[in-house]
Amino acid sequence: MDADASDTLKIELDGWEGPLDLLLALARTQKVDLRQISILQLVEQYLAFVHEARALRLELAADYLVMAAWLAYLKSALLLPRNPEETPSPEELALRLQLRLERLNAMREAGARLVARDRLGRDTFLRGVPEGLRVVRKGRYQAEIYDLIAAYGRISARTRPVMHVVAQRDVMTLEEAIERVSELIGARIEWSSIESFLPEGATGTYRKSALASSFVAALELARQGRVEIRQKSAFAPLYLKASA
Amino acid sequence: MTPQDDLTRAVEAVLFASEHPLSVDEIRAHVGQEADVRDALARLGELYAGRGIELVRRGDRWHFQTAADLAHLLRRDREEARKLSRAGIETLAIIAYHEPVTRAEIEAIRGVQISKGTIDVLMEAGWVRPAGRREVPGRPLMYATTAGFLTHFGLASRRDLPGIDDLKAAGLLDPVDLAFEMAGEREEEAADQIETVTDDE
Amino acid sequence: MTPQDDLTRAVEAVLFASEHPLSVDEIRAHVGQEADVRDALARLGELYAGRGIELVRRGDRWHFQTAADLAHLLRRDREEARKLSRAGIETLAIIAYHEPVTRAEIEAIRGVQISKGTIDVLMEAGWVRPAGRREVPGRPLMYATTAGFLTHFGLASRRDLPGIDDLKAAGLLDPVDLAFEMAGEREEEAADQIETVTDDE
Repeated sequence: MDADASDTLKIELDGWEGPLDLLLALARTQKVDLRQISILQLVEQYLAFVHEARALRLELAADYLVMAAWLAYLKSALLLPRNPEETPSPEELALRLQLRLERLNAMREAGARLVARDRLGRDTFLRGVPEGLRVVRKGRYQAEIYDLIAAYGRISARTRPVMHVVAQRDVMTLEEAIERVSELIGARIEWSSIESFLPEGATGTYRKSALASSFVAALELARQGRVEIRQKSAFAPLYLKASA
Repeated sequence: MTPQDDLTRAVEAVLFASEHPLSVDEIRAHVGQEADVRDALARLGELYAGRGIELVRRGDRWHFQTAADLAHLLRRDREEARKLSRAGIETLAIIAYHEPVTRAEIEAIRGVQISKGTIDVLMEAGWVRPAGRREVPGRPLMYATTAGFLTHFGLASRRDLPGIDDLKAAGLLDPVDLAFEMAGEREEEAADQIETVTDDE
Repeated sequence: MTPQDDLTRAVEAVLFASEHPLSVDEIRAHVGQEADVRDALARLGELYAGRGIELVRRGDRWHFQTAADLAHLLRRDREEARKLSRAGIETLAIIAYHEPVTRAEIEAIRGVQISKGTIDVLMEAGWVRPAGRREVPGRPLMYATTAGFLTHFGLASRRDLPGIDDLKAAGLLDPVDLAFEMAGEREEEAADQIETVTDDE
């Protein structure tokens, strides 16, 4: 199947990466600069190749046949009297084909020169056992107070209603206070200071809460007529006594 | 270049590229059996004397290493100013306003999940500390701010933080473009995590 | 020893110890922010010129490597890294000489579709990276080469790609459409000139 020393190429279908690749190989057999190749001759070469392949009953992929059909059209268009109406003209088509071949050829050669360079790991070598470098970066974080409060404002605006985390606090509710004061008041005959109605040993916030609730409880019981309240002056001690 | 120089170059390259210290015989296997490797090693030793790289003999094997007095250059601690990410500053703000507060509570307030790395960054900065556990199921860790936090932000105490009303008056509660906010979030969370990873570099 | 010599030693040691090529900034991180690293690199370059080890610049990074002419002494028994297919070599060349370039543009030059694996192999080798999208319908991904590509192929920069100036001058890196228009113009110009000449006759 190898032709004589002519320009035909060995039929080796596996070797070609598509019709353009085959065309480039054929063009190179013309042994001229790609800028000077004869497109008409190239078309002949390609068609002859395809013809031979089919004579050998080799399966040709569809794209090779499409290219063959297109080249056959190009050939007739180049040979027949030119129809000026026709665009693009066959000369333009031929030029485009030649430009494509030039570009593929350029990249093929560039690739070959690239991989032939002195390559690291093949021709040149890095140090076999570098000690290695370490940069331990330590962040020194920076933020301004404005950033902080603006961030909080942003969150508050974004997520209202805000979930409030209320720490569990020891309080005396109003209901408890009313119950407690009405219970204790029965046993008191004299005026007794409001503090004496607070649970024994109550301290801190619980005591404050109990005092406030007891005061409100006293007002409520006074409204109901069950308790009397006495105070000498503003902020003076407050005394309670059961209503007569 | 003399043949001697050629041999010196060859021995230099072979030692440089080797993955372990080489004996004279091993070097010969590369540069030629007839070579006067000892002579080449002696020349190399002179060439590198006092330089950043030294030719060293260990037992009967030779190798290059960085000069011992320069070892400190190979590991460097570098302190760099870093801006806190948006996730970081928001988390810090929530801790400051609500402390002590658990991570779940921070997330509930922020409306966005926070990565572990975000709180780590705040602790690394010295502004946040663990502050006991909340006595609820799971006993989650609570966080609070530190004295370093007050110092950095120029606050005498946490009470100096402007309240919600102050923020409102300052226009800091004005509605913002929510879609934009949320889009930014996820990226920053991711960035926080990446930061944490690269810290190890 | 002068301070200059000290710095040169330091840069030498750092480059020597590093596992990868280093940028000037990375070197500064080890030898000091104020250091005139470029000057030290120039001195080192001179010091190592013609030696078995060379200082080389690849992209904006520097490293030591063995001199290329000593390759025969160093080739290892290890099998050579997977050989690139012809499709791989051509695709790499097209990406390197045309970057950034889309898959469709690569295929237009090669005249065949490229299989997904071809670009994957180049990316896996660390020579090719995605480089944004072309703002045309479909927004196809573009590809470009990496710093690792320059390092592996021993190129100081893309300007050192073999023959790139000639290819550029010959218009062989222009797309066919553009080249086609130019060819048309040249012909017209030529025709014009002939006309002019014949006018004079």
